[in-house]
Amino acid sequence: MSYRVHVRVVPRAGILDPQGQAVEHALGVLGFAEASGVRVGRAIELTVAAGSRDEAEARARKMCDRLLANPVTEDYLVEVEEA
Amino acid sequence: MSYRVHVRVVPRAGILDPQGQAVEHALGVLGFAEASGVRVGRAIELTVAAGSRDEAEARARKMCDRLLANPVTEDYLVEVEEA
Amino acid sequence: MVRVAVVRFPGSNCDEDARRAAERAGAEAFFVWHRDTALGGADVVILPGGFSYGDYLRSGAIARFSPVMAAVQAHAAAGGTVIGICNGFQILCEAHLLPGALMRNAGLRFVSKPVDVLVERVDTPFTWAFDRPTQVRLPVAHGEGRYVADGVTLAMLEAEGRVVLRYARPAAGTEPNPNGAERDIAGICNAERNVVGIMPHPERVVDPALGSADGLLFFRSLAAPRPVAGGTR
Amino acid sequence: MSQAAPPRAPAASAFPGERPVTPEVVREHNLTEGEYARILDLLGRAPTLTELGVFSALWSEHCSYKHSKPVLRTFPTTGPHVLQGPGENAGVLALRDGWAVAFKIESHNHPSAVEPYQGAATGVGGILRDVFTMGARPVAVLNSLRFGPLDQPRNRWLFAGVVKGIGDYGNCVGVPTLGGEVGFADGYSGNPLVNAMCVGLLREEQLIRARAHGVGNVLIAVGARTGRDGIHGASFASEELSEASEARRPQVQVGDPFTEKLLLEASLELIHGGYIVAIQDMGAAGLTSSSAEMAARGGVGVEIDTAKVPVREPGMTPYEILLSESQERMLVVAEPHRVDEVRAVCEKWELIAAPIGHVTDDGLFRVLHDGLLVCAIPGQRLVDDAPVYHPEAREAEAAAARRELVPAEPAPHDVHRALEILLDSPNIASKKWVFEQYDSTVQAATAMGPGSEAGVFQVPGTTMGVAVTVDCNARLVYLDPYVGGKAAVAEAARNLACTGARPLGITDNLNFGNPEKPEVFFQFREACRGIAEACEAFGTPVTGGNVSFYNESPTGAVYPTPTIGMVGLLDNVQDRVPSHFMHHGDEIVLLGATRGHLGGSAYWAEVRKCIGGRPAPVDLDAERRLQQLLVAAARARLLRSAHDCSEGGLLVALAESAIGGPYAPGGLGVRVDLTGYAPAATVEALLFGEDGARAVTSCLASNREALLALAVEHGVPAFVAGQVGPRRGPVEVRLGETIYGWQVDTLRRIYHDAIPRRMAEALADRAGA
Ligand SMILES: Nc1ncnc2c1ncn2[C@@H]1O[C@H](COP(=O)(O)OP(=O)(O)O)[C@@H](O)[C@H]1O
Ligand SMILES: [Mg+2]
Repeated sequence: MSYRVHVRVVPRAGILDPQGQAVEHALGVLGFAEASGVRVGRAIELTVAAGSRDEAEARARKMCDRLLANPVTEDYLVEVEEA
Repeated sequence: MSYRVHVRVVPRAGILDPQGQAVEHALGVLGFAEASGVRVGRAIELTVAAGSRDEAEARARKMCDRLLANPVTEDYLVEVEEA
Repeated sequence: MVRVAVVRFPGSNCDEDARRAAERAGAEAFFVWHRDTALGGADVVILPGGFSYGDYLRSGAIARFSPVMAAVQAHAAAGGTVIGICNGFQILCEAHLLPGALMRNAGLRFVSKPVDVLVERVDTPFTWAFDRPTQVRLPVAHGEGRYVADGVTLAMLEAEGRVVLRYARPAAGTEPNPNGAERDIAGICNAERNVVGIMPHPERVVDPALGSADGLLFFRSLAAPRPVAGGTR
Repeated sequence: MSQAAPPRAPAASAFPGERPVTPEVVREHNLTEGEYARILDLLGRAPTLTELGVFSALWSEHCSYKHSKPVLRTFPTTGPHVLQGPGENAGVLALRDGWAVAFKIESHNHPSAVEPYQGAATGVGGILRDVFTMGARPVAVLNSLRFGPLDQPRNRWLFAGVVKGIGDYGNCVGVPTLGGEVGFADGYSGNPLVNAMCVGLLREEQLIRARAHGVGNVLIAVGARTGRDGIHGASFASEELSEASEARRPQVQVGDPFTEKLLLEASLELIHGGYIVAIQDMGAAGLTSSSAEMAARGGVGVEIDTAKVPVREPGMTPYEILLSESQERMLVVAEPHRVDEVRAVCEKWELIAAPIGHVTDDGLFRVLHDGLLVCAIPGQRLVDDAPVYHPEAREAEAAAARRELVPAEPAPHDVHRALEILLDSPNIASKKWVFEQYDSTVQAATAMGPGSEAGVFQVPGTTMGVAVTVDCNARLVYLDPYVGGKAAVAEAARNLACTGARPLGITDNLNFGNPEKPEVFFQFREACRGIAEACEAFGTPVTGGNVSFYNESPTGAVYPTPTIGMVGLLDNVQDRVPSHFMHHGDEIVLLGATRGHLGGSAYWAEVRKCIGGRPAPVDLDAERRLQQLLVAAARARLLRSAHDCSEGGLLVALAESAIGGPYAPGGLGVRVDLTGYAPAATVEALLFGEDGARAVTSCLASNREALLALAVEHGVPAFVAGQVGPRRGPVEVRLGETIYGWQVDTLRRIYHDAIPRRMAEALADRAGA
């Protein structure tokens, strides 16, 4: 079986996110006053061959811990869907 | 009402994604042979004040069209959750 | 003669500059390929600047797993000197040989310019040729140089005197903190003081004929024997 | 073209599923009926779609120079120091002691208009490859940019994206940006210009040429896989939309500077190690032009199997593989017994190397796909028999009329304000916002970086310095193409000479509108005439360049912009002369004669809102004498600073000299008395006129007499105007009884804030685009 995995890596709360601030400011300038609390991170999509959905998720988390996210500054979130 | 919106912006299919290639290669080296089709993009989280879930999504899409995504090279995906 | 190994990762682009600077300072310098597993009997290892693996994902995140890094870890663990410059500093943080992380510049743009930095600690192998804390002007050229760490780590770095290089305070005629680094940190060392990482590029200013040799003492430090305790501190 | 009966090319078959070649399809490929007839004659049969694609690529303006060739032939291209003139990937000039420079400029205007970041980034990638395929290591890049005014969000977005694209690419590869220029004018709003120049160093014996030879030698594709990037969209524009056609939509080319860096190191290792006989970048028209041109230059044929080309996407047709413009790819020719060594070198640098064909003796450009012959064209004629046109050239009345214009409203005579307006104009203001995004010190050889008259780098291990600049005042070319062309070469040479460097040669990027319009072709022909004369006079041959036509948009054609990239030599890099005043108390000496030509000046344009008048005539003899004086004075170490006097005139040159370099701890004051300097000229003309052949210099008081004597020797007028004042002091200019005064740090702030102030909201600008 293979699964499509969506990983979101975002700067940990409390860590300055100048990119998020800049985007929020720009949205304001463009008249999107309703937008707030903007954070900008990375989105990573990948296909994972695994025996089960849980296994796919477990492997993806391993990938995040080892490479995809920086434990010092970032949090991550993994979503799995049947490919 | 306010909603937490998750936006994923990824390079459009067919468009070269050097970053995705590099990450896929690195995952292979780290023994994650089961990973393939890696694409790397941006994840943007924001809170949107809106009257309804649909309105929040509609506004978020406008933000993507105007600012968050590059219409020439990127596709985006919007998810809305109650904040 | 002190033997200096300069590690070449795919995408390194200050490797040659670092090698030349080390030789100018009187060391014997040579390259080590990222796939090598030994350091050729080096006394000092330099991880040079550049864009290892394109700096894709995060600066240094992929290079950290290169085969040679096991040897670098071992060298550091055995007390050997390891220097990271710019991308090298980023790799050392990703490899957890140094605490904290280097994040996107606060200005969100790549910044290439000379900055004024204070060499605050002269008790590291990369700075002991300065006999006292000294302000120098060094080029920076990076997009991800904003040093970040949690409060506890920052307090520890300060308490243990591990902030080796600090951007000068804003003042007329000085070029200050270019990237929003916390506490104006431009370079740090580990608790044992044998692993040092800095963002600026001393290897680019070692030739008076080109206008400045402000960077030469860093490499003289590497080439010179460790001063006797109680000496230049 | 030859009158001989056309050799009948062997029959080639259509690729399964391929559209038949109809007159409509021919038109979609931008081939005229005449050109198609030429193809029929050349083949002696109808072409396959694949062949049609090959012709349309190689006979495009970009590859064939069909409108510009006859004019380009008038350029001087020879000289004792020319190792390689036009016709190769880059020109090569000898320096000294066996060292040589390879350099070339290239435009990426249209891609940058669609996708500024990737368009500019891939432009840098292409020009780097042109240089390292000559066997030279790239040691400097420059860029010349033009946009519409910064008060429009779209222009700000293009400007920000282009600069970031150039920076991210060059920074990653590790080549310092040593200079460039940026200009802003209405004419560029619909059509920005992005020209990138690269300079490389090599030992003379390392020079390699892109000529396939040796029947049986192997063609090897090295580097990135081939995708559908940038394939000529026309070929399926009229296909009814199906999933298949949608999947074949041409894609924006994306640059991968990391792969470029590996390709650079691998290519130099292959060349210097003697593993290969030829190498060429798969740039415009990709595999087609690289293979066809290498074959034609070598007078041989080639056979390629497109099924062997590593691809990024499944189901690519020979047509797509031949015409793809995927970046970071090289075509290498090697002797059969060296293929494994080539593979090994590429493997070390983590690059793919795939044999895809070989050199043949039948002179044919032959393409198979899994054994099916889809293309068979007489190679030499494919390249050499491209059509050549001699378009009509006629100046538009409106253009001639512009030269008669003078400012409408009366002169404000507010000199004080006028200088501030000029320093705040993005055309003149500091470009720090731009060049701080470019690594200018990597490779540790930078002696003078951006923010100086020209970039200067040291040749490693020698005392030599090489100076580089790009320049073009397009407003002058717009008003008088012939004079403007001369002026562009003169300014570039002056910029180099100010640093102490002797000009050696140029590369040019000719950015014009549609050459089929007589008024545009007139601009082109006349500008080239001016460039040729100036190069002749200065002994600086044209070693190569690039022509970019059709720079038009609904808002009209761009200003004719023949950008001049020039390279010069300093025998001793330590003789280089700074561009700004250095020391309080130094004497300020004005070199050259001021007559006060205001036609086409920045003052008229920015302050008096008049783009018109006759540009100052260019006195090539006076220019040459000034250049020689500056070089001699630098050698004798008589100068403390030298600043070219061009846009904005004398007052702006004085102000820029006082404001100081981008990282000076503040400006220096100035006290000058210009009474009796140019009595014939009005105040405006004296302070803001843009006569050429002038420089603002400073010297140690004790060197003044020696400098003046040297000036006399060279027949260059010199005027001792006053002294450099204290740090952060006042700038005072006396004219008879009047004294004009400013605070230098006020001027410095205006000069440095002009662009950042306008770019403050850059991020939001995409939306306005
Ligand atoms: N696009 C650019 N990239 C790098 N440097 C630039 C760019 N534009 C301008 N500069 C630098 O800014 C300085 C001023 O440019 P310019 O006004 O064109 O000088 P000049 O008129 O003497 O040619 C020069 O040192 C030039 O190299
Ligand atoms: Mg200029």
